[in-house]
Amino acid sequence: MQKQKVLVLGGGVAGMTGALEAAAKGFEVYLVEKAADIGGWAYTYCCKATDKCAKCSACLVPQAKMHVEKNPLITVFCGSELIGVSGQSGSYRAKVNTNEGQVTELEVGAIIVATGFKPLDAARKGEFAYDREKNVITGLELEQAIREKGSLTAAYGEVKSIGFIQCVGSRDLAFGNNYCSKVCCMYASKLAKLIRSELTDAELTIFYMDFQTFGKDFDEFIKSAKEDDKIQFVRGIPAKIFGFPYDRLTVRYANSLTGEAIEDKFDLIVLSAAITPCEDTQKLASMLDVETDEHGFFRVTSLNPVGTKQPGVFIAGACQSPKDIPQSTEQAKAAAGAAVKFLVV
Amino acid sequence: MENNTRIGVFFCNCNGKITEKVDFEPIASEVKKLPKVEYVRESQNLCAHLEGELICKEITKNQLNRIVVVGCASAKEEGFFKEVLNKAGLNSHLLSMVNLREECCAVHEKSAKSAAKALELTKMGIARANNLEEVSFGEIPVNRTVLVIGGGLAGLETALETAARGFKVILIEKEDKLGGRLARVNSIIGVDHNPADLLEEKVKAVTSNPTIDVRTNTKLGDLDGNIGGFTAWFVKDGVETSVEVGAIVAATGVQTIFCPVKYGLGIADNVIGQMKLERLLADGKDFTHKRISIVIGKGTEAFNLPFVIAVKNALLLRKKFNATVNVFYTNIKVGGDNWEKMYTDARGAGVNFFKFEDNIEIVANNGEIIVNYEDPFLKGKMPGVFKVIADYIVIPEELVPAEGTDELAKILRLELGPASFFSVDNAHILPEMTSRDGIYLVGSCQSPCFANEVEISAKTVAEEIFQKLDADQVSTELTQPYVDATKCVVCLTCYRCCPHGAITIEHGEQFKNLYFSAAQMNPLACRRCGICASECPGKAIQLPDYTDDQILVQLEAMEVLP
Amino acid sequence: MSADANFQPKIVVFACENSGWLAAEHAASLGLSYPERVELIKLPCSGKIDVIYFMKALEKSDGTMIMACQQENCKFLKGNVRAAQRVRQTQNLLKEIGIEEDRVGIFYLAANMGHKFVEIVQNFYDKMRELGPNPGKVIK
Amino acid sequence: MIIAERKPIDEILGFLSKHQKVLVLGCGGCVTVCLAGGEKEVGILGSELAMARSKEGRPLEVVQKTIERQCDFEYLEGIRHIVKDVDAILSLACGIGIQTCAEAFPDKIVWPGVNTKFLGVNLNVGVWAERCQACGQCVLDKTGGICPVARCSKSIFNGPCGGSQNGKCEVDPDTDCAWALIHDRLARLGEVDSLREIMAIKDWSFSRDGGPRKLVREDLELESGK
Amino acid sequence: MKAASKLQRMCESGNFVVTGEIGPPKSCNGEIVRHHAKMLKGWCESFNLTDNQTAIVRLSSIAAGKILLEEGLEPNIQIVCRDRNRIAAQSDILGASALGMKNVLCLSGDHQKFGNHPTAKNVFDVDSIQLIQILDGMRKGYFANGEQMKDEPPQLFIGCAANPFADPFEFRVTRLEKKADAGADFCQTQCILDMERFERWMELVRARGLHKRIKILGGITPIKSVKAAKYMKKFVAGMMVSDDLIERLEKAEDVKAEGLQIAIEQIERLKKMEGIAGVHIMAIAWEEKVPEICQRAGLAPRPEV
Repeated sequence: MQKQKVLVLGGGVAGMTGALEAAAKGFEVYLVEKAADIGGWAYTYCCKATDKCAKCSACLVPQAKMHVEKNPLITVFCGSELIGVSGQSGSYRAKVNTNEGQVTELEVGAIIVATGFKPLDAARKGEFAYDREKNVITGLELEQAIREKGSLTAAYGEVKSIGFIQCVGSRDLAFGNNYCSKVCCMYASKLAKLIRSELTDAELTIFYMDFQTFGKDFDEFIKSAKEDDKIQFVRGIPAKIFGFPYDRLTVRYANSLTGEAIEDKFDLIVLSAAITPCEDTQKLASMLDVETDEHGFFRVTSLNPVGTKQPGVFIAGACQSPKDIPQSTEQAKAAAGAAVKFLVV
Repeated sequence: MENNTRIGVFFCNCNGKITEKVDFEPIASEVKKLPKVEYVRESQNLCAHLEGELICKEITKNQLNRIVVVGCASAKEEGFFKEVLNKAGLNSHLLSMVNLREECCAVHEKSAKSAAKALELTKMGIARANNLEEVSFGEIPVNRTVLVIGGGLAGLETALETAARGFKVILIEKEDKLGGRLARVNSIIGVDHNPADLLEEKVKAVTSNPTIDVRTNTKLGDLDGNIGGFTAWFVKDGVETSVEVGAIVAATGVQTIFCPVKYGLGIADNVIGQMKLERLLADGKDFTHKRISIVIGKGTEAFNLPFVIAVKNALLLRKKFNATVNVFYTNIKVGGDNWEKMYTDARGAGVNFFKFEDNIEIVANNGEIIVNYEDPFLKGKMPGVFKVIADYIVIPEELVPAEGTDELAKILRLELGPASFFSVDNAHILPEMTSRDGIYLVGSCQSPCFANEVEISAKTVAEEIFQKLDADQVSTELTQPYVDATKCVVCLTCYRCCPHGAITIEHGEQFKNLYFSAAQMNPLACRRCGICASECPGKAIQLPDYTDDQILVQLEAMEVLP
Repeated sequence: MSADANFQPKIVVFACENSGWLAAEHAASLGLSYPERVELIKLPCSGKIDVIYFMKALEKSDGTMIMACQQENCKFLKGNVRAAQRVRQTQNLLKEIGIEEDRVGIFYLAANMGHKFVEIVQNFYDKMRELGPNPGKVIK
Repeated sequence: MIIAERKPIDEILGFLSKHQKVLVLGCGGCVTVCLAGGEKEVGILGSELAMARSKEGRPLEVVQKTIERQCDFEYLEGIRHIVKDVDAILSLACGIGIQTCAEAFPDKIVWPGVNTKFLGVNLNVGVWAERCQACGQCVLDKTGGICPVARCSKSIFNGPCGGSQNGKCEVDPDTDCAWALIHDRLARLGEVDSLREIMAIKDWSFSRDGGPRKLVREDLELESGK
Repeated sequence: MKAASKLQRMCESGNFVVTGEIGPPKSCNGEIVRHHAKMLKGWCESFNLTDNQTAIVRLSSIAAGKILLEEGLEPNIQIVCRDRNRIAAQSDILGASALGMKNVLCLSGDHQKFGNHPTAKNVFDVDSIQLIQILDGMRKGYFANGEQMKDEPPQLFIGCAANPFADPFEFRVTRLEKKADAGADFCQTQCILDMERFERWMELVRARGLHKRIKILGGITPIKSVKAAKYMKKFVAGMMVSDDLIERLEKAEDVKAEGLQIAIEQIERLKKMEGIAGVHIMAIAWEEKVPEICQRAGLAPRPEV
């Protein structure tokens, strides 16, 4: 009997891992990616190792991409989009709008949804002047710049003072985002540590609400960031950023201990923009007839963290909730496993 | 074949990308002079399909048995040429790639120097080709039984998931019954089910499954072998029995340490930890209108589990009993899933949250508990010590690996990582993997985790095992290091150096040395790093595709200039 | 330092295929460049490096190095640690016979660090230029 | 096992200064296991010598060979043809192998490449410790399997001496006090009372002190009675 | 059978015994020994003459003993196993005995590593307990090989050392017992700078009734400086210095006076301790203070026996 095929939506970490896992079990996989190339956000991240590996996992993404490209069982459709699904669990007909403008119909048995996330448009937090000041950037932009240019100085020139602002849109009821994006505290401090290894004298400040770091040795990491790297941790999110004086930035924030208003000058401000669901999540959810949660992420069932109310549709990665690379990988492996199990049994 | 090496050299100009920097003619004419080079060809785009067929033909026509591809060396192309070799009936390991594009053309200008480098790189590749060896496939018989250690939620889930993939499962539990901590809690974060019902359901599913063999009061006493062929010795009531298993999952969980002395408190009914609170709640204790202080942080900072549990119970106490709940915290760690919402819900429901840095003092006074603390936010405006009175105090418990974790680690030959939890193999790749293939971790034994994370873990591990042991015979390319028994002095250096525990010392007449023994690398457990080969003092170990000869001839092919 | 201003050292780079090797490819894709007389030999892991490889490389060249994955990021856990050990061992051997121990080194980087690759190679090259030709080269 | 360590290179270069072609001869026995003179070490030393001599401008041709054991004449016999073409042999075997080699090739200079250190155990990769002094008359029956002759700095039989503290020897804080180990082990085995007896004065004549030793077992000799 | 040395007579009389110590010089200048002898004459029953202490070459203990005899003092010859095999040891005993020396103290000897000839070969043919056995045999008329002496056997009062501050603690008592079994008559302990531990040790000694079989002289060393105390605590193996003692010295205005005071208090305490036969005062490089210590501790004048 010919094996059923698996459709993976999204070519980021979760999608690539899901595809590789299903292919490793001998299933043919269609990987549909909206962008021009697979890799997803994580492919653009920089390595954050200083003298030691910072365990950011960014280096694993090119390796995964290489394996997907090499795998003869995986057919990748880049610049493509799912536009309709018919049939039912076990035998779907998926219509895909490919990059050549054609519509292809794919027959698949199971679908893994791994459409990832969208960073919050930082401009929506008007007070941070993201759309007005070129030196206000997002964490993702910083990652990409360091990866491509090799260093912070190569990307942004002489910088003496850098501020990281956490929770830009996360834990923010004004945006309806009653959740923590989970990964920002870690990546911001890893980036700060990386920058410290390059700029020994720069002032580095992280503005935060609560420090959300988890794991066996992450607290040690933060401790060393504070003590060895002299990174300042300021509890409290700034109120406003001004493009002043010339070419620099003034950040107004309250000293959480004394309550007094402070204004400090910075050369570069890095915003940890919230991880939010992709625009088309809702559309996709109704197409596949699966549920989303109150924040607009895909909902999984209570005791099956990759399953949906559709037995043939599985969820993996940041499209379900904010996740780091290992967590996405892990969930993708589980999702692929569940999909394969569904198709075999 | 050794005397009859016939090398074919295929140049790819990569649609001109290479030839715009390096001319092939002088290289080709040099190369042709080299011994054993029987065929040289240049083409526009070697990795095109048609070219593949052409190479196949040329291999057969010229009886070539070593192929050198001079072009680029990206992984994709290597895979393509290996397939071409296979199609031509050659072993795919008889291929030597010369990476002219990335190593020379893309990074140097056209010059005499870069031309010299290109020639040298080509010569190195040809020298390597001269020493290439075939690698065959092997069918390895494996045992498709999975041993699960620990009968808590993680163990039960893993047993069910692996059994569902057609494995025989042996589940051992050191206590007299299954359940672990699940049997002792009132509610589970992120799970709607009542723990008691959930446990009953899971235990029933496990015990009624004919392929799952549950053994309580049983511990793992010793372990031998490698993935697909472990021998495990169980100890039950002092009696040892052995079984053969193919994979092992440690799901031994955590334990909590309740230590009121750390907070200057003694043992009292109203001084409790979160585990005790769970128990009291499950037993239906009435907290109506009680005043309850909950402290979180201080020594438990590393994990978010205790924070989320504290918030969960604070909300529950507030809602169900209309209790006065004051939570003292250093950081609120509620990242992930919907826990932030739970936190805002708790605030909304009237749970009070107070931040403290270091200064907190808890005093028991005639059945009342007084918490004295300094509020860092108010320090500027309202300095001084605040006093909160409560009927109950819930203090943080330390989360440490389950008792016997270190002993188990020794038996499994795994290293323990930070805080003595099981160390995962390169943490950021996959938290379930260990340094040894065939041994996996599920649940809190590698780091305290939530029920839904346990579910994912169990599924991932079941999937991983299924991938590795999908049939009674596993076919694998025998690219693991091989041992020249005549040189092996069985010194154990490799055995001690192998980070993956993949090496065993085997005995038998087939080993033609003084000891009738030699080190052997298990093809399923070995990850082909070659550490053993470079440590071997007798130079008895060679890693296929990277043998000493293959590497040293490349050096020999280089020219020495004074 | 070097007597001969035109001296172009020859350098043998052993590279772990999970980091140094991929970083070299990344450098190429970024359009960076480095001196010609630098040649790479691929290893499956920096742990495969052997003292004898270094020694044989130095019989032929002016300097040699191993490019390993970042510390604590070895796919095989201990490979880069063993590699560092062997670099030390080789350095001791060189010191014993009066050859600059800096002619062998270990450098850590990740697969996506093309810039770092070039920086390492260039710095090492410059250093070898300063040191001058390796006096221990064996010319047969 | 015999534990050895390569000699300082200067010493070796000194030995070889007047030679143009030498055989670096490894041994596949103990010195391979203790990483001092196996095939790998032969390769490394060969390369190091070649480089050192190139540097001096007096090239040295190095022939490399490793045989099963240098302490057996038969194995040495097998390399006679290689030996005849070299100026000298640099043996990386233990003192026994070096001497056997010299005996096998009476017309060839044989240089020692290693210092033979002691009879010991491999505690970990790269760590060895002395365990036996070959005193000829084993007392391990009385000392819980821990040898006071080899492991006590003073080789005393009724220890521990007054310098034993926290289980360590006064001579070197990294060395365990052998008598503390003996005491603890016998205590663990419930045999500590046996230490209340005074151990008798040792007969050192079985040791080296009785002159070079030789063991003849007539029951095993091929032509006994000869 | 036993030698009638003054030390022996004092030990057997039940009086509180006092012994002292003189370190021979690193030269052949016998006047130095003579000088110390004159200074200390009459304050102690007998004086230990160290045998190449800390493995540093010094004037021989037997030669120094001869000078003491000439000055009218009674020597106690130390003999270590480090430098002599059983032949030399027995020969030296015969020689010392011929010169009129009767007290011998048997020691293992400091390892040569600590001395000024660290590359020397050590002997350790026999250990201290075995040496005691040999001496015990000799006074009974037998050589170590069992051969009977043709002439009068030497008269020997045999001593040994005990270190309550080395490990394993409980076994230290067993070792003393072994020494008593081997034939030792008296024992001098390592200097006591941790009285609490010493008392615990004595408890174990008494529990085994050892104090009835062997005369125990507690070692007393007056401390000159805080630095010396700290050095001993940290670097000297088998030595313990209590924190109280260091603290007391640190607080003192006149450290030297306080050191002497502590030594005197210790002697007072030992006097009252059951099973202690006397004290052995080791005033290293501070010999001139021995008279003052004895005076103030009520040890003078020495009774005649």
